[in-house]
Amino acid sequence: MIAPDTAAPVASQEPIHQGSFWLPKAVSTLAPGVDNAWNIVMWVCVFFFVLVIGTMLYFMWKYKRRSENDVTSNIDHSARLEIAWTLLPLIIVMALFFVGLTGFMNSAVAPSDSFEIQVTGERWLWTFIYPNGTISPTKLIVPKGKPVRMVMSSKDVIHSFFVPEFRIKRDVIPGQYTSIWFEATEAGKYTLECTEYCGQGHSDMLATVEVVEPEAFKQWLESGGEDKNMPPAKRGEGLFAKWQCGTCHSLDGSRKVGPSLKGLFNRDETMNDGKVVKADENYLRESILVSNAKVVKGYEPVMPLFKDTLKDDQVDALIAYIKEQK
Amino acid sequence: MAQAVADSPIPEQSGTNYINAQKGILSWLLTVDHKRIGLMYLASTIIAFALGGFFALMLRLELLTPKRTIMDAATYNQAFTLHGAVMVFLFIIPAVPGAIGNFVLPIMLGAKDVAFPKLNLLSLYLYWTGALFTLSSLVTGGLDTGWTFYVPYSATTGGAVVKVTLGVFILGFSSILTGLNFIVTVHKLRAPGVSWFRLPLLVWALYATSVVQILATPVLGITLVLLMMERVLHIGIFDPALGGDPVLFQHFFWFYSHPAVYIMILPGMGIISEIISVHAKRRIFGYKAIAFSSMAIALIGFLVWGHHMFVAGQSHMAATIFSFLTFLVAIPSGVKVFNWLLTLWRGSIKYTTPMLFALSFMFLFTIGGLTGLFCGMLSVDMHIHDTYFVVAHFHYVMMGGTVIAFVGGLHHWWPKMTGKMYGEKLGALSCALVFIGFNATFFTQFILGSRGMPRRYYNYLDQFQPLHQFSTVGSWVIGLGFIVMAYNLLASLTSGARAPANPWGGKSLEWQTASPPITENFEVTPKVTHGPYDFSPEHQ
Amino acid sequence: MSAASHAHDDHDDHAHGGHGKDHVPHVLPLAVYLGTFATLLFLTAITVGASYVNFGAWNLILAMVIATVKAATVALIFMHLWFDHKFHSIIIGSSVLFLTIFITFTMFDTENRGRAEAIEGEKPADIRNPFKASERQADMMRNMGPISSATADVARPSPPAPASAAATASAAPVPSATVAPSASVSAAPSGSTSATPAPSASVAPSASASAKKP
Amino acid sequence: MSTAETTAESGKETELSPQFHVAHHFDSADTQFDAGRMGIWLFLVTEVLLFGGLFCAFAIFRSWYFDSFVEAHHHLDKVMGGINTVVLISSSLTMALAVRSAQQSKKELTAILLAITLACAFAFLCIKYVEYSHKFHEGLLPGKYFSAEGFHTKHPGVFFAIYFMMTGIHGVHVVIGMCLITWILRRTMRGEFSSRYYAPVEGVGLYWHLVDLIWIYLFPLLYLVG
Repeated sequence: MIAPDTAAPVASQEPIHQGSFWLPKAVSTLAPGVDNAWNIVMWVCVFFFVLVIGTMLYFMWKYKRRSENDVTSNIDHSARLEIAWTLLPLIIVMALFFVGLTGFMNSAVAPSDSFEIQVTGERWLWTFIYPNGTISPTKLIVPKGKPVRMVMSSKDVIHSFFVPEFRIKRDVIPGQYTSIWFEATEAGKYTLECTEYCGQGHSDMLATVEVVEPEAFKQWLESGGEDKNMPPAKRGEGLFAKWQCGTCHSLDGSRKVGPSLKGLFNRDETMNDGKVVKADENYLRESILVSNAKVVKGYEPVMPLFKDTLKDDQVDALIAYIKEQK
Repeated sequence: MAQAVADSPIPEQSGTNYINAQKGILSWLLTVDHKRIGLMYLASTIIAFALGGFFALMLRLELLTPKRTIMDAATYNQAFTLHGAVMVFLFIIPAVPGAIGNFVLPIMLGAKDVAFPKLNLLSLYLYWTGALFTLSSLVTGGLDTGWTFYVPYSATTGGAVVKVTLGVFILGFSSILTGLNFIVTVHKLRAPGVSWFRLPLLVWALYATSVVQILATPVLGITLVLLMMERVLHIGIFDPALGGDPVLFQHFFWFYSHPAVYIMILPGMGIISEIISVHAKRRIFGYKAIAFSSMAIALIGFLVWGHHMFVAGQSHMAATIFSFLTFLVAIPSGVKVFNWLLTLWRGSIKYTTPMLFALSFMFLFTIGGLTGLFCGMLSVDMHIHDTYFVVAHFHYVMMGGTVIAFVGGLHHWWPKMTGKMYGEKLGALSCALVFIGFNATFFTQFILGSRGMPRRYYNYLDQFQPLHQFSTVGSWVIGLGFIVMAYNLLASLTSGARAPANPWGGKSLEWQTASPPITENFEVTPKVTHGPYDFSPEHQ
Repeated sequence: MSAASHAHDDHDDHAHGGHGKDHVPHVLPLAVYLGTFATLLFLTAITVGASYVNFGAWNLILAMVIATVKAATVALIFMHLWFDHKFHSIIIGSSVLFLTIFITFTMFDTENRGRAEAIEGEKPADIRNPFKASERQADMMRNMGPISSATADVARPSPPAPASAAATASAAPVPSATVAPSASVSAAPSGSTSATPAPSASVAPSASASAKKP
Repeated sequence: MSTAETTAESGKETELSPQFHVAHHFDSADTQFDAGRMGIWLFLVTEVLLFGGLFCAFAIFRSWYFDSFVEAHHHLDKVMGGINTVVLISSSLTMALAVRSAQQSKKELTAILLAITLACAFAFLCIKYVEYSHKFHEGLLPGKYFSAEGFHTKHPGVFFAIYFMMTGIHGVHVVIGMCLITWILRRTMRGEFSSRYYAPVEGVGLYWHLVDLIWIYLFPLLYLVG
C-alpha cells in the first residue's frame, strides 16, 4: 500500500541504488541496452588505453637517452601505418555510433499504449499531473511493468528530468514539450534529479519515483492521492511537506527565500508597496493561490501560483496548519 | 609576473636583448615587439589561471560535505560560474596562442615580428579590457548563470550578466585579432627557404587554431549581443513567451564553444609535437599526418556542436547526425597520438621537465579523448550527460591536455624567453605532484558521474561524500604542484643559471638565435635549408 | 634548419625599411566600374519587380539568386577579387561555406522537431501553465488518433501486467469529466488579480499520440 | 599605367606619399600591401559570420512562423527600401572610383568621390531614421513592446525583433564606415595617398563594399520576400 501523503514529511532523500562499480541498478527496460553499450565502449577504451600507454612506457624504458650522441632513427613516415590507424579506429567508432543509435532510438519513441503523465518543472519543484486530474508534487508514482510516458514542459527556466536507475534524461524546456518514456521492472523508491542548472535551489530540486504494483497504483490513483477524513491541520502539515513549502518558508521565524510563517496568523504585515494588511484567512488564501498579488516588504515575487494546482479543501488544510504556527 | 621579469635585476647579458633593449614601464605598455606582448600575455593569463584555480579550490572545499561547508548556495553558484568563465575566456583560449604563440611563432618563421604589430598590442589591450569587465562582476552583483549563460535563466536572473557578456564580447575581439595576425604572418612573413612543409608543427597548430578563431568567434559575438538585447530590450528571440526558442540559444552558443575547445587543444598539441621530437632527439613521425590532422580537427570541429545538446529537446534526426560526425572528429586526434607514440620509437628520450609534461599529456589526453567516445554515444550520453562524468571528461582534455601542454611548453621555451634555466629537480617534482593530484581529483569524478551525481550541485546525496572528499584532497595536491612550479620558475629569474642559445639541441629556427633573443630576433634573416626536426647526423 | 647560413652578401638588404621597387597599382578602366554599376541597378530593378509577382516558394529562391549575382559582381569587381590573390577568394568563400553549415545543421534540428514524438513539435499555449490546454490544442490532440481502450488491454508479451490498471489509467480521449481543481477563489476584496473560477478542463495534450511502435 | 606616366600627368614635382616607408619587418611594399589586404579580408569573414547569426535566426523563425513573417513584411515600405538599395549601390560605386583615383594619385578627385560616398551614407541613415520613426509610431516594435493592432498571426513581434536587429547592426556598421571614410578623407586632403601608397583607402573601400553587400542580401529577405 502506498503511504498516504499526509505521513511525516520525507526525512532524507532516497539514495541511488548501485548496480555495478560504475553504474546504478538497472531498473528499466532501457537500462540493459544502455549498460551493454557502456560495457562495449568501456572495453574498447581500456584496450586502446593499454595499447597506447603500454607502448609508451615500453618506449620510455627502451629508448631512454644513454649518451648525448645517440643516433636516432630517420624513419619519419609510413603511409601504410597512417592508413591503418585512420581506417581501423574509423570502423570501430562507426560500430560504437550504431550501438549508441539503437539504444537512443528505443528511448526516443514511446510505445503507443504507454500510460501518460504530465510533468511540469518549475524553480525547484517537480509536479506530476495524472490523466484523472490527480496532482502529486515531488512524488511520481508509477506502475511496475507498464510503459510510462512523461510529457514535460517547464514554467520558467530549463530543467532536466534524470532518473539514474532508469538511465533516462531529457531536458524540460519552457515553451515547448519534450517527452521521455520508461518501463520500470522492479518495485521500489528511486531518486529523480534535475540535471540542468536552474538557480539557487538546483541541487534541492529532487523528487522520488515510487514504482508500485499495478493494483496498488490503481487504488492510489482513484483515491486522488490522499484520504479526506483527516483533521485539517494534520492534512495541512502533510501538504506543507508534500509541496515543499519549507524550502522557502521557515517555521522557526528565520528568514529564507520567503517570509517565516511563525506566529503569522492575524498579524499586521507591511507589503512592499507600504500598505499594512492583516494576515487573516483571506490574505493567506490569496497569498497561497495568487502569491504575486501581495508581496511582503523586502521579498521577491518568486513564489509559484497554486491557483491551478491546489483544491479548496487543500488550501483550507494549509491555512489550518499555518494558524497552528505560534 | 611580467613586472617581476621587467624589473628584476637580470645580470647584464653580454649583448642587449628584447628585455633590456628599452627600460621603463612605458616601453612595455606601448611596445609592438611580439616577444614583449607575449610576456605580458603570459603574466596576465597566469594571474587569470591563479584566480580560476582559487575558485576551483573553493568549489572542491565546499563539496567536502553534502550540505553547507564554507559557503551558501548563491556563493557556490557564483564560484563555479566564475571558475568556468575565468578559466575558459581569460586563460585557456588566450594563453597558448597569446603567450607562447606570440613569442615563438615569428621566430620560428624567421620573421622580425608578426604581420600587424600594432594590432597585436590592441589585442592585448582588448584582453585587459575584457578581463576588467568580466572580473568587475565579482564586486557588482556577481554572476551565477554558469559559463554557458543558458537562456532563459541568464535572461531573467539578476546579477552582472550584461557586464560579463560585454567582457566576453570584447575578449572575442582580442581572440579574433590574434588569429588574424597569425594567419597573415604565416602566409606573408616566412623567411626564405621556409616552405609550408618546413614549418614547425606548432606553427601548423597555431595556424589551424587561428582559422577556427576567425570563423567561430563572430558567432559568439552575435550570440552575446542577442543575449544582451534579450535582457535589456526583451526582443523575444530566445524568450519562449514572446515566440523565441531557448534551444536556439544553445545552437548559437555551441556553434562557437565547440570549435572553441579545439582552439584550446590544438595549440597544446602543437607544443607536444615540438617537445617530444626535441627531447627524444628524433625526427617527428608522420609530419604531414600531424599537420593535416590539425587542419582536419579545425574544420570538422565545426560540424559537431550538437553533441552538447543530445538531451536538450533537440530533434532526434539532428542528434543522430551530430553523433555520427562527432565520431569522425575523434579520428584525427587518434592519428596524432599514434604519431607521437612512433616519435618515441628508436628515439633517445631525455627526461627533462618538458618531456615529463609531454608524456603526462599523452597519458591524460588519451584518457580524455577515449572518454569522449562515451559522451558521443547517444544512449550512453542519455545517462552521463550533465553529470560529473562529463566534468571529468572535459577536465582530462582541457586541463590534462592544454594546461599540461602549456606548462610543458613554458618550461621548454623558458630559457629562450628569459635567458635563465629553471631547476630540473623542482620541475620534475611539480610535474609529479600535478599528475598525481590530477588523477586523484578527476578520475574519481568519472565514477561519481557514472553513478548519477549531477553537475553544478551544491548539496549532493550522502552516498557520494567519500568520493567527493577524495577528489577534494586531490585538488589540494594539484594546488601544491602549481605552487612548487611557480616558485621554481620565479626563482630561476633571480638565481637561475644563464641559459645557452640551444639548451635542448632543437633544430627549429627559434633555437638558432640568442636566448633571450634581440628585438629583431635575428641579425640577418636566416636562409633555411631543411626541415625543423632534422636530427640526422650530417646536420648535427 | 641547420645554423641558418648567414647570407652576408645578400644584395637587397632587408635589415631596415627596404627601399625596394615601388608598388605598381592595377587600375581598371572607368567603363568597367560604370558597367558594374549599371548591372547592379538593373538587377535591383528585376528583384523588386519580381517581388510583386507571386511565385510562391520560388520568390525566395529567385530573390536569393539575384542577390548572390549582385553580391558576386560587387565582390569580384569593386572589391578586386577577380584580379587579386586566389587565397582571398578562398577566405570569403569559406565564410559563406561555414555560414551555410551553421544554418543547415541548425535547421536539421528546428525543422525536424516532433517527427519522432509528435508532442515535441507542439508549443504550449500558456507558458506559465503548459498543461492547461487551449481549445485548439485539445482538438488537435483529439484527432491525432485516439487509443481505443481495446489496445490498452492487449496482454503484453512481457509479464502480463493486469490490464485493469491500464484501462482506467490510460487517458480516455474524451475530455475527462474530473475538472482540475477549479481555482474558485473567494476573491479577496482588494485582490486585483483574483483568479476567475476557470473550469479548466484538464485535458491537456494527454491523449498520447498514436506514436509508432519503436 | 606605369608610375612615371602618372607623376607626369599630375605634374606634381613633390615625391608621392613622402610619409610612406615599407615597415621594417616586411621585405617589400607589395608584401606589405598584400598582407594588409589579406588581413582586411579575414576581418570581413568575421563580419559575414556576425551577420550570419542573424540570417540563421531569420531562416529558422521564417520557417516556423511563415504566416506572421509574410504578414509582418507587408508593413515594411518597399519604396524606401528600394531607394536605400540604390543609394548604397551608388555609394559603393563612388567608393570604388575613389580607390581608383587614389591609385592614379588624383588627390582632388579622390576627395570629391569620398565626400559623395559620405553623403550617400548619410542619406541612407536619414531614410532609415524615417522608416524607424514610422515603425515606432505604429507600434511595430520587437518582442515585448509590439503593440500594433490588426495582426491576426501569432508572432509578428519576432519578425520585427529580427528586422530591428539586422537593420540596427547594419546601421551601426554604416556609421562606423562613415567615421572611417572621414578619417580617410582627412588623410587624402593631407596628400598622403598616391599610386605608391593607397592601402588605407582600399581597405576602407573593401569594408564599405561589404556593408553594401550585406544590405544587398538584407533588402530582398526583409522587404521583398519576408
